[in-house]
Amino acid sequence: MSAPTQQQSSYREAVRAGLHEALQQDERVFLMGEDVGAYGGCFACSKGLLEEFGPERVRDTPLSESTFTGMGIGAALGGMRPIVEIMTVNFSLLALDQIVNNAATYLHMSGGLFNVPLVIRMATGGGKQLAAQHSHSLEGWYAHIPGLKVLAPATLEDARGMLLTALEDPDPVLIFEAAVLYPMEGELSPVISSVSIDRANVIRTGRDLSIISYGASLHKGLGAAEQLSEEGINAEVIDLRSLRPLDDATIIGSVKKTRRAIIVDEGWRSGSLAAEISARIMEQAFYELDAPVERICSVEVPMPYAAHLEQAALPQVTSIVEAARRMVVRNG
Amino acid sequence: MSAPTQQQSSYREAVRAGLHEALQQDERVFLMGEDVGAYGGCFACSKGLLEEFGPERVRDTPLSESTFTGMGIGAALGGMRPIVEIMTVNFSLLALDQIVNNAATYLHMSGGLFNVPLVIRMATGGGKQLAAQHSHSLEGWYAHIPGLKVLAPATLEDARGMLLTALEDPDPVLIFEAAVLYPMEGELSPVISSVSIDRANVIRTGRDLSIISYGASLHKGLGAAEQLSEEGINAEVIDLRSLRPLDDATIIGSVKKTRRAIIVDEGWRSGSLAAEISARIMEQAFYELDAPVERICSVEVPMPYAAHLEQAALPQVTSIVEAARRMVVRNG
Amino acid sequence: MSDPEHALHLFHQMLRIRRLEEKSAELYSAMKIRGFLHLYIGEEAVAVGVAQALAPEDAVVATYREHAHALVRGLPAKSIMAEMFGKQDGCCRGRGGSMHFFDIETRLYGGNAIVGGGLPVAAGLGLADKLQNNTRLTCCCFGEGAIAEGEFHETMNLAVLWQLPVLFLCENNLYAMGTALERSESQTDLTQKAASYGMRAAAVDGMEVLAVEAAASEAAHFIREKRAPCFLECRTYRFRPHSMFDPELYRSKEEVETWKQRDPILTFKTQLFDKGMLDEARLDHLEQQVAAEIAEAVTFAEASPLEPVDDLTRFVYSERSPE
Amino acid sequence: MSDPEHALHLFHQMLRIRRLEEKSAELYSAMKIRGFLHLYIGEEAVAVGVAQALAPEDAVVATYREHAHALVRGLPAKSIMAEMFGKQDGCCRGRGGSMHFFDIETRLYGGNAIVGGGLPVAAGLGLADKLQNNTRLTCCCFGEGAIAEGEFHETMNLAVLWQLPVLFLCENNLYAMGTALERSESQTDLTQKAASYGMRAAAVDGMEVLAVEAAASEAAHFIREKRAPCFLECRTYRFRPHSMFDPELYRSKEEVETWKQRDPILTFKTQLFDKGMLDEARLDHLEQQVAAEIAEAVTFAEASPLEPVDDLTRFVYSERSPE
Ligand SMILES: Cc1ncc(C[n+]2csc(CCOP(=O)(O)OP(=O)(O)O)c2C)c(N)n1
Ligand SMILES: Cc1ncc(C[n+]2csc(CCOP(=O)(O)OP(=O)(O)O)c2C)c(N)n1
Ligand SMILES: [Mg+2]
Ligand SMILES: [Mg+2]
Repeated sequence: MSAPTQQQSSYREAVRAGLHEALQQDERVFLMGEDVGAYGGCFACSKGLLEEFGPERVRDTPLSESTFTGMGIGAALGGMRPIVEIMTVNFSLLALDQIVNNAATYLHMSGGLFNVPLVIRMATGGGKQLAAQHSHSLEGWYAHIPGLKVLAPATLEDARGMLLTALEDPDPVLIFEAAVLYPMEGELSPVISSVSIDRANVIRTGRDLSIISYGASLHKGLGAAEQLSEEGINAEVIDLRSLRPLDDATIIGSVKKTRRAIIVDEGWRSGSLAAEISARIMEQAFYELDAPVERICSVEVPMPYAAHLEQAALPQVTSIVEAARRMVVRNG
Repeated sequence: MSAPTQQQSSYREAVRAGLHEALQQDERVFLMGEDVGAYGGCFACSKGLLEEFGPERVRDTPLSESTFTGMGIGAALGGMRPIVEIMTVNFSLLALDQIVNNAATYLHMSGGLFNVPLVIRMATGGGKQLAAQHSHSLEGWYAHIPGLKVLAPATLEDARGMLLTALEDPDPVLIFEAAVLYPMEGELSPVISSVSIDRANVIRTGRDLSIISYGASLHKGLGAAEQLSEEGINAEVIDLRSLRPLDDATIIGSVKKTRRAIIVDEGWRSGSLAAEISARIMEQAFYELDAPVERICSVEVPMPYAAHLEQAALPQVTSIVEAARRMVVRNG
Repeated sequence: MSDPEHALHLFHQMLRIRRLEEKSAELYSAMKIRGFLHLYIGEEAVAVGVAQALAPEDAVVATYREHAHALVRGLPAKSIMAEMFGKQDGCCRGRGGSMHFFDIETRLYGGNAIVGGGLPVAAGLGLADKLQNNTRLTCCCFGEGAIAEGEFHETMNLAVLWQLPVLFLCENNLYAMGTALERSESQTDLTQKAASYGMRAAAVDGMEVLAVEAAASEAAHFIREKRAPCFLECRTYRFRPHSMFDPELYRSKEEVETWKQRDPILTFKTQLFDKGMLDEARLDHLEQQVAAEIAEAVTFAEASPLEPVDDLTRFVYSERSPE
Repeated sequence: MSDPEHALHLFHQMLRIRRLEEKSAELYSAMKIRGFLHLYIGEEAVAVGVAQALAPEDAVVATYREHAHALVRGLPAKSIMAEMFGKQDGCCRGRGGSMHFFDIETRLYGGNAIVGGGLPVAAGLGLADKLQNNTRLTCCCFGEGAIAEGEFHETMNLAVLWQLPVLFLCENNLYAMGTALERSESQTDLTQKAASYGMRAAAVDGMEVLAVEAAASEAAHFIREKRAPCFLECRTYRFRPHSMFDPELYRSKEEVETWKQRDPILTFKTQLFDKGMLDEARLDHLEQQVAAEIAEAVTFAEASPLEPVDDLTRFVYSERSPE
């Protein structure tokens, strides 16, 4: 009888609930970024928070990505628990020096003296016809950097809880919210708490192949699994949740069982996170594979504006389904 | 009787010879970056060029990576053939927005109207005890970006010729010079010309396994092959040369022949270029493999200063040799 | 305003922008235009005034709020509309959309949607002109929000240090999305900021097309004469939300209404009427002319085919061989 | 210079820095120290003067040229030397090296080797202090070369806008590697640059330890009183190459020699002798004391073990649980 207590929410509201809880829980937490305050957040994730917590704790910044991100590092070193919001991953390129050369290195360079408990949130991904400067999925890049943790909530529970998890972490954590998911509706537990990020989630169990994904693409993987089940192909679907570290145990465990894997990742194919996962499967489950691992990624073009071109560039349910059929037929 | 005409040179001198030739060949070419002029280049690659070509064509810039890189884009659009030097890849993070959001997108966003004939050179890699903010190998990151071409000269001939090739290209080309290679001595042809970048080079042929590498790591791969040959293991060694696009034909051709591959890449393992190559081998040569592909990459730590720690973090000949032995023994 | 023909030309240009944008908003609601759409409504005097100071061979680097600049520089409304429809006959074959117009003929180098991202590019175009001894200039448009970015600082310094022929046109509409100028800058007199680099700097009422024209002409003259950069701040206001997604929580309706009293088109119309340069009949005629132009653009955009999906991967790298 | 004890203290501190660095250069040639080594020789009056204005609880964010700041703030020479030797007893267990000293006790937050990279971090420390109502300040050291970086601009603006208690200490030694100030800045009066953000700004002769002390104290007093930032430019010169690799093609021997006439240690020594505060015997004693300290540091560094290779991957992520 716990179902009735679940509440209806959007992914956006889940993010907002996490922010609200974080600000309420800990005096040291503050939110800083462009238009997080008076505007209510460029994706409306922080609407109302300025009014409730005031301008000291919900800080609108000028357009200065490098500096306000670096200030998050400094504030974290100085005893605070800052949440820095960068509107989208595209603009984070302006702050990359601070993230890679400072946030990720301080602990190691200092021989363990200074940790940086900083949380950076940003929206990622395409699908909204925002063209070549607003549609990148670069979270895979960040997952390359030792010293960072990289989270990608694909569910409402994670959208809310991962922020709290990140704030408990002594080291820098980046959270990538998929922009297309903000309007997604679903159920949310009334108990607000951090979530364990130790394990990837097997969202759907299956025996014929493993569809490994995260973020917005996960939902395409689920759609494909649904369609495949009608054809008698039984796909397991894994939500990675954490992109760094990756949960090898869950990934490899699943692939050893199903003997086939498709990785769905909105990043461009070459040098994608999907490549990393494919390489790990190669290294850890080569002898158990019945077919080569496939990757469904974005086509390697700067994202075009026109809807038909953009959709052609992004991973789609049909391409996942086709890849799955190919794999299963060939080695069935 | 062509050997006597070869001339002795260092990798550094080869780079300088390329720059000299480029400036001499084409009025539109100019070199721009920090300390390329009066200082002679932070790695002395442009020594004497200011004196010969004057301050208009050998332009010292202030410490403004983002802007002088973006100015390279603008100057290329305006009819020039700029060579932008960023001292090292570590500082290129400050210019990443211009490279990824502008240089790589202009042609596509504009529907083919505006190409950006820009060359950006930078030094990369560790091994000089320069610690966590000066030792990254991020060329693999750049190889992820459609719209860019990414070159990594490992030989004297390429160090000189690739610059000229890049200048002939209508699109942005990034050249990564391995900092540890600058003092490397060797022979250089007296004929200065661009080099084809269509193919990776099989530097050494072999039948037992393929060692695939580029840049500074290539020389470790060659060292390992040497050692392995004494043990009767016959390794093929491939110099990738171009990291984007990758020459799949040469890579896959070699692996189909040797049925085993080790990729050596100084980038951090997770999300490395090595992962991409492993994934491609998985996709294109799975059924020909006798053993899972192995990766020898940098240990996932910000680079430590102390020599023994740094060397432990970097790929080494011994680890390549051990991996090769494992592979060949297991599946010999 | 001694020349009636020229005055009417200015009026006509502003009207074209206004009507094109009103139509765009409508088409956005009708889901013909998608993605982000940033309207220039209220700021028309800036683009029109500045354009008068530019020569055909000059270049423009603009932001995502660039419809007006594109139109007034001569990019056909058809081309613009088809681009926003994502069609093959759009100026960028549908790949750019509202934020990324490009054009070779009018030397429009974007449509840049990274705030501040166009400044270094414009300085580079200026450098190319300088190195080639061209006498043309580059006009670089950006909002006052861009001034907080590091690239503004780096570019100002280099433009003065290297004496680059660039007109830095700051379209100060007082807000960067929801952030008011005084909440983002410790020094809100932007001309003083520019002047601190040794850049010649001036500010002008951006709601007065004649004032903008005069100031821009003076700046352009200076740049051409001295082969040195100039900063021009146009003080203006956007009447519409930042983009089509903005709930406008950060400013009051009253504030917007007050500014609307200064509508650059209405006030200029009144002046023209007062001076007898315009009457209802001529206005009607102009409106019809503009309406026809835009209707034609919409028809054209509707009729234009989509780029074939097979061509998705074109223009990642150049097709032509290096010249 | 009324207090002889204090004057001698200043002298002693400068001497410690000078001798430590001379020794470091020697050890670099002997290949005991590797990587980059940037010496502060010639600039000692800056670090020593400024340190007098700082309280123990204040923080320092410095550059790769930070030996002097670390030493004068209280990081033991042993710890510094062992770090440069890459040994386990170094302040960062050998992971940082010459460019990256860190220390909890003296609140030294690097040792940052990205030019300009420390400025936002320092502003963030200031923000943390402000939000926690601490009365301490953060001293942020950077070379004049950093002023061209976008982060300088962004940080100046935010520090003033948010009134952060940070002392921005610009160590202007006239060169950024081989680039002379006038070849990199359109405005070479750096105080004017800082002032353009509404920041209180002053410049001082960085070769005069007493002048630096006075100016820094005034600045620190202002920051503590007003809880607002301050910019202090110390005009100085480095006598040595930029790093151990620099062939110094960009400046003349004569220029260097002229500046050496103003050696902050020699001139201060002369003053002390003139005032009768120092004589050969005391000087000898001081030199011996410093020599002993440094010899001990070298012995310590030599004897210190290497960090075990098995510990390579420690400190990528924290080991302690979140408090
Ligand atoms: C680097 C970067 N950061 C953030 C954004 C998101 N963004 C788009 S427009 C805008 C406001 C810019 O304001 P302003 O420069 O004043 O121009 P205006 O829109 O008022 O014309 C912001 C924050 C962006 N596009 N680029
Ligand atoms: C972002 C960045 N660009 C370039 C470098 C290479 N570099 C190291 S020190 C230096 C000169 C800095 O000069 P300045 O700030 O005046 O400090 P100084 O060395 O004179 O103390 C340069 C260019 C760097 N470390 N970081
Ligand atoms: Mg604005
Ligand atoms: Mg300097």
